[in-house]
Amino acid sequence: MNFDLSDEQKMLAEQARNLLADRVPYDSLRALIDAGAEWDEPLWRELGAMGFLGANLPEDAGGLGLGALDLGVIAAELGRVNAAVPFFSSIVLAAEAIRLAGSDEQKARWLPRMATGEVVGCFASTEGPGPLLGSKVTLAGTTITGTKTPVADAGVAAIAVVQCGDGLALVELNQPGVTRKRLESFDQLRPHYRLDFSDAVAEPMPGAGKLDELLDRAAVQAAFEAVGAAEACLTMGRDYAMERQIFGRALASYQAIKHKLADVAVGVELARSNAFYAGWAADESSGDLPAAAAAARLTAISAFEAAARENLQVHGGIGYTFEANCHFYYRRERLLAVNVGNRGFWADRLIRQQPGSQSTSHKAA
Amino acid sequence: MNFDLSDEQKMLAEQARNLLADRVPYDSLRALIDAGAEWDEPLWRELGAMGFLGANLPEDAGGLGLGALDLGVIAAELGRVNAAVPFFSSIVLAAEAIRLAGSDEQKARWLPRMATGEVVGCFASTEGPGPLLGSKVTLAGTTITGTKTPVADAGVAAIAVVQCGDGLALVELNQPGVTRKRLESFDQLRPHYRLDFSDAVAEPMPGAGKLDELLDRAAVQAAFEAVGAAEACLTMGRDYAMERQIFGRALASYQAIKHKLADVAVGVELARSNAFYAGWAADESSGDLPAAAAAARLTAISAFEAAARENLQVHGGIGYTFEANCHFYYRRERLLAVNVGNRGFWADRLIRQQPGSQSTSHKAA
Amino acid sequence: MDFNDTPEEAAFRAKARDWLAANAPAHLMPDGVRLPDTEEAERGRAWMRALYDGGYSGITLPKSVGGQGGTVIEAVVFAEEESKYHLPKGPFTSIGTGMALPVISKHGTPEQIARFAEPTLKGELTWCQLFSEPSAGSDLANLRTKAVRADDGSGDWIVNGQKVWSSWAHLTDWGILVVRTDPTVPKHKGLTFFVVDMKTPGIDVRPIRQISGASDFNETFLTDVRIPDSQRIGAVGEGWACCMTVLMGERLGSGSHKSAIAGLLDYAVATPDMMGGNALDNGAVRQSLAEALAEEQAEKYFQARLRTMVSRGENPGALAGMVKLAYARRLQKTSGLALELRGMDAMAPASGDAATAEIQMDYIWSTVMRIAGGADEVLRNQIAERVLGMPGDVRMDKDVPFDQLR
Amino acid sequence: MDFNDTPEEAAFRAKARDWLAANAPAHLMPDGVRLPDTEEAERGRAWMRALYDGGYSGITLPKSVGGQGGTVIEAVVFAEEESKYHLPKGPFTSIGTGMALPVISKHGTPEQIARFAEPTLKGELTWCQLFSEPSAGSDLANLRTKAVRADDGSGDWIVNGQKVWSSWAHLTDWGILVVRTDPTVPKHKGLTFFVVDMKTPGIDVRPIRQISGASDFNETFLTDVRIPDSQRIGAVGEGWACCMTVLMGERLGSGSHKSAIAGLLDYAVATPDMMGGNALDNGAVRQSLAEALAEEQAEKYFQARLRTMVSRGENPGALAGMVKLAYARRLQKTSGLALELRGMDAMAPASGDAATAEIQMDYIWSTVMRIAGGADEVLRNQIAERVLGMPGDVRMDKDVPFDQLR
Repeated sequence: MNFDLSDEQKMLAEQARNLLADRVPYDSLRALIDAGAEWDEPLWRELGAMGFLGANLPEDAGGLGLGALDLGVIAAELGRVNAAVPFFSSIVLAAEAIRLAGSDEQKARWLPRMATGEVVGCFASTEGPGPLLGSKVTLAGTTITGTKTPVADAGVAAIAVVQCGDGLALVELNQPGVTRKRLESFDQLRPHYRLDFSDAVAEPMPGAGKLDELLDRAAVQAAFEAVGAAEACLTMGRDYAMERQIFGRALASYQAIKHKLADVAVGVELARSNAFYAGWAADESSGDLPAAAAAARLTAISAFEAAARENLQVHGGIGYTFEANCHFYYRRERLLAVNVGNRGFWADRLIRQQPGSQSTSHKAA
Repeated sequence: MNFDLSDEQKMLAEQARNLLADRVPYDSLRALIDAGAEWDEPLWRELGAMGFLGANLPEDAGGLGLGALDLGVIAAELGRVNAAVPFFSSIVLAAEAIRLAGSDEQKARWLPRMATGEVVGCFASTEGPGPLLGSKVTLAGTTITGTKTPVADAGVAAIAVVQCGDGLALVELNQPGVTRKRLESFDQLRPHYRLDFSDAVAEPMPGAGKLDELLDRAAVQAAFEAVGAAEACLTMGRDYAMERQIFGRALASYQAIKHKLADVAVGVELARSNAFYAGWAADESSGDLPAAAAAARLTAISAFEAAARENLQVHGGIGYTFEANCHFYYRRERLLAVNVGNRGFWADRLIRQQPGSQSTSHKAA
Repeated sequence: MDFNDTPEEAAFRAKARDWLAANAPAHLMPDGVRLPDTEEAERGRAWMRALYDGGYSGITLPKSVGGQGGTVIEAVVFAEEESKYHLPKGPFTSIGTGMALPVISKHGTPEQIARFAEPTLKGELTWCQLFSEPSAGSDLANLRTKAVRADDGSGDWIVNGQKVWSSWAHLTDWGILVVRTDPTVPKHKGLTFFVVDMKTPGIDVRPIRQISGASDFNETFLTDVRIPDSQRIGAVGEGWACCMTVLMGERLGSGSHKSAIAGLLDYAVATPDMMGGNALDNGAVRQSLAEALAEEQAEKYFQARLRTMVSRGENPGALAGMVKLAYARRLQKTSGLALELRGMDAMAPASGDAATAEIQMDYIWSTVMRIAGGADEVLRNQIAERVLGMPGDVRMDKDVPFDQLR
Repeated sequence: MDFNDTPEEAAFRAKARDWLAANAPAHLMPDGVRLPDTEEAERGRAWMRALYDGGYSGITLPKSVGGQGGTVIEAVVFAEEESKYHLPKGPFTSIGTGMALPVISKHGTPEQIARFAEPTLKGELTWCQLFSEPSAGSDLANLRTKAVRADDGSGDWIVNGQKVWSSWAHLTDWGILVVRTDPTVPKHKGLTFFVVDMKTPGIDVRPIRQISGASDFNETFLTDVRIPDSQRIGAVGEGWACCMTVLMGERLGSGSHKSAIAGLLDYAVATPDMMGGNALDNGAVRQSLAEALAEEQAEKYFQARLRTMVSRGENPGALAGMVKLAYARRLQKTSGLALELRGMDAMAPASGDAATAEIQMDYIWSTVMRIAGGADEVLRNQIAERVLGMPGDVRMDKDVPFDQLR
């Protein structure tokens, strides 16, 4: 048994980690927030140039032809530094949707430019309060009308993959029928938009019934991102507690703090284990992917939730200041908790995968 | 504002506490279990003789004419010592059902003898796995057929109040149409029975629509019982931690133990506060009773759950022995968590009491 | 068990209610408009003056210093009635009467009392507190701001250091300040208490930017700030005792209690699910909110029990800490849950969605609630020690001179 | 990432599988029948003998003492294969090879190794452990059982005291025993390790009645038990080092993992609700069980990660403690939840309801799981200290002579 990342994957992680540690100091995040920036564009370009954005895209589309685990390794590192880039929107959701459900022409047209980062995509599903999968925006021929809100990273995106019922459509955003309105985003490092389509031109994507797989695969990446971020919180809290003196000894010497962080550490290791397995299941196209993705998502949400909250708590008052670094994660955590479906959504999906559990007519989501 | 027990209620509590401290040493509980006893009959007789059993029954029925708060004070003290008496079955449920829904004749016939303890009643609702309110046993005229299981204290009861649909019926148990079978009870100090009715004679109770109030009032008493028991666990855990030395200092000096018991203490005080209010609401026949009873029940379940579990944990290995006293509460706690409806049942009732929340057709119990 | 006032309380309440009906309306804050800080502070001064004239300023302070010599329960009753009006209250009014004057009246000289008490009670003198430091949070005595005697023989003190979390320090007249005057003795023993004019040269107040985006709190830098010895409160080295006078004072919520969970139930009902119902149809949401509601109600009645104790002249002590401990963690849990049940829309609501904005702020504010005024961990310690009688933590700093601590 | 053996492991597994297929069937325990303890122990001895003859007894013990000199991963692979058969395994087999022999082979004399190793490996000699005491649980070194030299010049030791939690002490031949030989030095320094024949006069083994009703564990009273000095393992005062050899040995679950939550899902589906559905239709139950299932799966893959580390020769150390910590609290939570969702019937099920009986036992057993083999609190300390590198607790007993501790 070798239930671990491969040496190549570890090298990829290290490469990404070194780059990001260098390129994303916390002060750069503060500067982006102060500037009301859409994203860290230079970082995005650099990630593209280094091949990270095309990691799991096919080689004939300019990608590296790697798999979900490799992509997960990158997602975890981006999560660790809270990077302000549309990786999740463009690579994990939009490009993956095109790869899974797009026509050959759509793939040929968009994927190579998405792999380099030149074109950014976004994924439009939610229609206001309530569940991820909005049901009101539908396609009539090649025309789309209605509102998707919120849509992450739509400000820098050239195209949107739009969920319409069980299907997907591709919409270029620079056209008269599309208006974008920037909303106030709880995660100050990931802008969200309201997208209004008014008889906009849309291209249906031919692959039918791919929505579930898209969500499962995105859930795996969200889990990796959360694990990286949770681990960053754990390390930050530990380091602060080691340094901070209280009543004549290190804060880290108090059981209240030790046990709190020990529990966080357990959560991180469990979440990482599920993320590994879900990545493996995605790469093997295992029938286990739906259950594995749901389990990974659930443990990752719990782990990051505890890590983000207790990291701030360990910091005490200083943690509440903008100059400290806890808040980036405290806000991002809630986003990752609802992104691609909340806990209830994935709990229900996990249960439905269990033999015998779908026998009754239940109403629980 | 005087949001506290009255001096009379405090005296009642002290009187009960002193009696029970004297009469119910933990070794007596072990002896009862070893004997496979139905109950602590001498204690029951003594409680009757001292008037505790008739506390809230009308004076013309031989009771003291006190209220729900007074009864709650006694329930808490019985909970504190884990007394093996059918107080909940006979007084809180059966006698209260007769008081609320019985005919004058039924009241006159049974209440005086229940107030003295001479006659014991039980309450039959559950019909096997699932919710409290069984629906299969129904009344045809004055004949009842079917099975209620489990029914607490049916071994020593002369009568049962049987829930049939939305109504109640009174059944004498010493008749040919009734068979009782003792079951193995998780709480070793409260026996449960399977009751089979085969064309048994039953008297319908005329009071219609009283089931909800009966359950609300019983929930208040269950909350008081749980608060008393939870407080006993808290005290036991604290005392043990103060005594036990580990790594050269008292176990009680470790934050892991201090914070655990502090959380338990918060739970107990919150649960007590809700129990007080629910007792007040029951006595004032306030429209708030349904919500107050549900809230009291929910906080009491949580408080006792944490107290029983963590008391055993604080004790370590010794807590797992029959000679230690943690297990009485560890078992009783689960019983009180499902008795008169589980958490989900009461959560749903609480939400339904809130304005605006019952507007949709939901399916959640 | 009843929810009624005692006859004395009822009489006091009736009087207070009448007085407020006559006097409060002229001082109401506008609804839905955020006034500039300076104007809010000015209005606060005016309301203090009205309270003073009406005999309601410093209700629990002794008459000897100009207070009303009333009971804690009178203060609670008055606060209950006062809270029915939207008045200019805040740190700029409460720190003077609630922190500065108790210390000055207990530890100060007659001259100091004469100088500070009446102007403070009248709102002519407003106060901020300069206690916490970057290195002194839960362990307040770990403070490093130091004062040494000026070498000119004046007896004045020269203060250098940095204070944090001093609310409204930029708009108040004076500050209460605790500093280290002797680093060679154990840390609780080397502290001294001062009052300081905030206009003294060398005091630099800078707003702290918080994660909420607001800047309600300040950092205050003290650089060679000269303070006359006459502004020392209590003896040199008596600073910790002065702090305790402030920190151990009885505190009790005003008792007014709006249900936050009721709002979340509405929020859930207003959130559609995928089956034509709403988020409250989900049993997990339903049960979590029911349990939170039950706990919230319990807290309300627990506060009524504490209120009853105070009304009898008993001190609830660490029991009162249970309220904040339960409240803060519930606020984080339930506001977090509400964001989750609403889904992605909660992360970027349509403009004008006040409910989501408020829940977002609650989720952020809950982090402060878990820290300020006794962190969760400090409160658990206090409950274990003072309510359950368990031993204190092992202290490594007890008899060690401050300058030999790490 | 793969779930396959390395070529070496695969070869070892194939060999072990063949051997087991040929040898295990003759030793199978009957299903659904509880054998008397004595018979179970006898069968255990026979299976040990078979293992010895097959070359699978003491896989990780050095060849010099008669073991197989194999790797930890070989032991894991063998345990995985062995667990596919219902064989007579238990403390009566594992304590000898897993605890006694590691100590004897590391700290014992050549004579001791010669005397004990081979008979133990063959199952001729079975062992129990006499470590824990009423006053020495998580703080094992706090033990009070003492040994003094006999005053007859024989060099023998006279032991008095009480041990607890010694599984199968009533049916095993010898015991490993740690006692205090010098109370005047700090507590970890005054301990000495012995082996003792359980038939020695003065040893009285009494079953402990547990809250489950079973009596799997014993108390062992030692009254003037005479032990020759030749049965001392290691030097006088070296007892703690011997204990560490036992306690720090690598442990890893066999990897076989049946889902407990799957059973609870079935249990919920088999529990009707009031609306014609079942308990799993309740979103709260559904979500709790989904989260438990997700955590259970995570634990399975976490164990796979640990297994991978071991396979590489790395020691997972305190990481391994995370598995039990998560498992024990989940078991208590989910078995408690299952009883709740079933309702009153779970408190007194109809006879023959095996599922409820099993869940009741899980709920009781979870209390042991949270305590034995490292209590929750001890494991959290170990994770904080050894995984996160945080400081140890403040120790008040470090340099204090044992007889001056309270």
